[in-house]
Amino acid sequence: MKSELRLEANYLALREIGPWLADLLVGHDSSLLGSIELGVHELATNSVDHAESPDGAFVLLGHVENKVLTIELVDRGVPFEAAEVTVPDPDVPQVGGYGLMILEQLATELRYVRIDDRNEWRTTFALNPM
Amino acid sequence: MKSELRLEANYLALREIGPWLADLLVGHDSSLLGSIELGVHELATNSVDHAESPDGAFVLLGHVENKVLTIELVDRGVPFEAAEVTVPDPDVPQVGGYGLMILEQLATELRYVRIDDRNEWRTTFALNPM
Amino acid sequence: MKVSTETHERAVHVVTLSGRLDALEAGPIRELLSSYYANGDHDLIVDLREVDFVDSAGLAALVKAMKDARSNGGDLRLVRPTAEDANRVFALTRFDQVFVMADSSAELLSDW
Amino acid sequence: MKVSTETHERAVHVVTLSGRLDALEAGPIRELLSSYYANGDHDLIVDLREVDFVDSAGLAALVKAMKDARSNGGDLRLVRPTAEDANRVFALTRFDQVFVMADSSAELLSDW
Ligand SMILES: Nc1ncnc2c1ncn2[C@@H]1O[C@H](COP(=O)(O)OP(=O)(O)O)[C@@H](O)[C@H]1O
Ligand SMILES: Nc1ncnc2c1ncn2[C@@H]1O[C@H](COP(=O)(O)OP(=O)(O)O)[C@@H](O)[C@H]1O
Repeated sequence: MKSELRLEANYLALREIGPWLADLLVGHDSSLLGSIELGVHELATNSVDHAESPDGAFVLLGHVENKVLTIELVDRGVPFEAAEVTVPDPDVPQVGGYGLMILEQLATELRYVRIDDRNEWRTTFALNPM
Repeated sequence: MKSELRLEANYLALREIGPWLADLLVGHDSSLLGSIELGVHELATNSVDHAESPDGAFVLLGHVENKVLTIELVDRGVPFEAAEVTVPDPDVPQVGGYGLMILEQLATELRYVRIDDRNEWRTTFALNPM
Repeated sequence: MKVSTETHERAVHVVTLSGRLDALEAGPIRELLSSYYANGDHDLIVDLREVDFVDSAGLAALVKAMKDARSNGGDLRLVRPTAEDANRVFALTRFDQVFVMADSSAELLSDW
Repeated sequence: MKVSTETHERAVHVVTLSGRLDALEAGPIRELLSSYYANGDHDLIVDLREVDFVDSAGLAALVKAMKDARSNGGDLRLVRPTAEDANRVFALTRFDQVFVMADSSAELLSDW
């Protein structure tokens, strides 16, 4: 099962992610939907907040195979500089900066590559029943 | 310098203790008066609370010599049973039972004897200037 | 002994939310909470029982408001969401250890 | 997102004493403090700034009232006496570690 969703880079558009994932995962354990939605939502929020894509949009690609959901996010914004990110210290509550930390805990895998003028994020989620 | 004060065994009478001690200690470091008053007050409160003296009274004797104040309290009430007193545990706040603990910290010495039908308490306070 | 008495009234405001507390709502919620602080009131309860989704932006709005409350001698405390999907972000970031949380506003009010 | 708000008023009563808090006064003070509890109010501040003498009976009245307040989800907190003679009994019994104490009721109110 494959699906593509092109979204404008704004917070209202992000609300389409949940229903799109629900469609994509019909037939799979629905109890996983909430945590997958949160993870994909964090990935997409980062594109809205930080990528500054010149076309004001990004694309989500979803793909289910062998009980694994793969999500790719592609935008044409500024590159992501992993070196500049400081992982939050759990003992020091800070106001923001939890998006990637949350996604990393929910996903099986998270990869980022810059290809030409494109940012490509790829993340996978296990769909095994609990 | 010696002085005797006979008091009725009630809480109002205890208020005579402070002025009586102040008289007795004229010429000595007055900064000690507060802690001595507290100590003697605790001793006297115990006679009011626990001694059940048949004559409803007790006597205080004060005596200053060589920079030492000796206070004796005498009543004709029930004997004091030291074995039945449990010293408060500082880590477990309880409501009462702090009188003797307070007096023991303020006084140099505290002795109790039962002679015939009389309880005699003797306690001393150092009058050295700080 | 002379005795005199007086009474100080203190307000605890309870803000009940329902629906999604996500990036879209984080800004307006932050403004609503700040409006209490502008009045000098720094004791707030945010009741999340009927909230069904919280993301890191929604969390950040609550964290910011909680820090502002605490630095003014007050606190912002939470009634836990009933939906697991809304609790997840608190557990993953360990903010469930930072916020004072309970299952009802009555419980929070009686322990305040 | 739907938002609804409400406000709960909470009373903190401040009882200011002056003079001697000794065995003679302990009973009446205990009764005065209990009268608030009978109304369901369990947040009290006893201002001892102008108290010049506290003995173990006066202390016991405060300790009893503090325990009752805490077991009802409230607290009884103290404004420290200015006189050393009145502070002594708190230090000797270590109750200065058990009570929440401050130098003014304003400080206690703002941190409540
Ligand atoms: N898609 C992205 N493009 C560019 N920079 C990003 C992107 N995602 C994250 N970043 C950078 O990584 C940081 C940490 O991201 P995140 O953990 O999601 O926290 P937050 O977005 O709340 O700052 C961001 O502040 C930003 O500097
Ligand atoms: N003068 C006294 N006569 C008889 N019993 C006494 C006397 N003083 C103290 N006691 C006993 O010792 C116990 C501890 O005394 P104290 O430390 O002063 O605490 P409290 O008087 O608050 O109980 C009392 O409860 C009482 O049983």
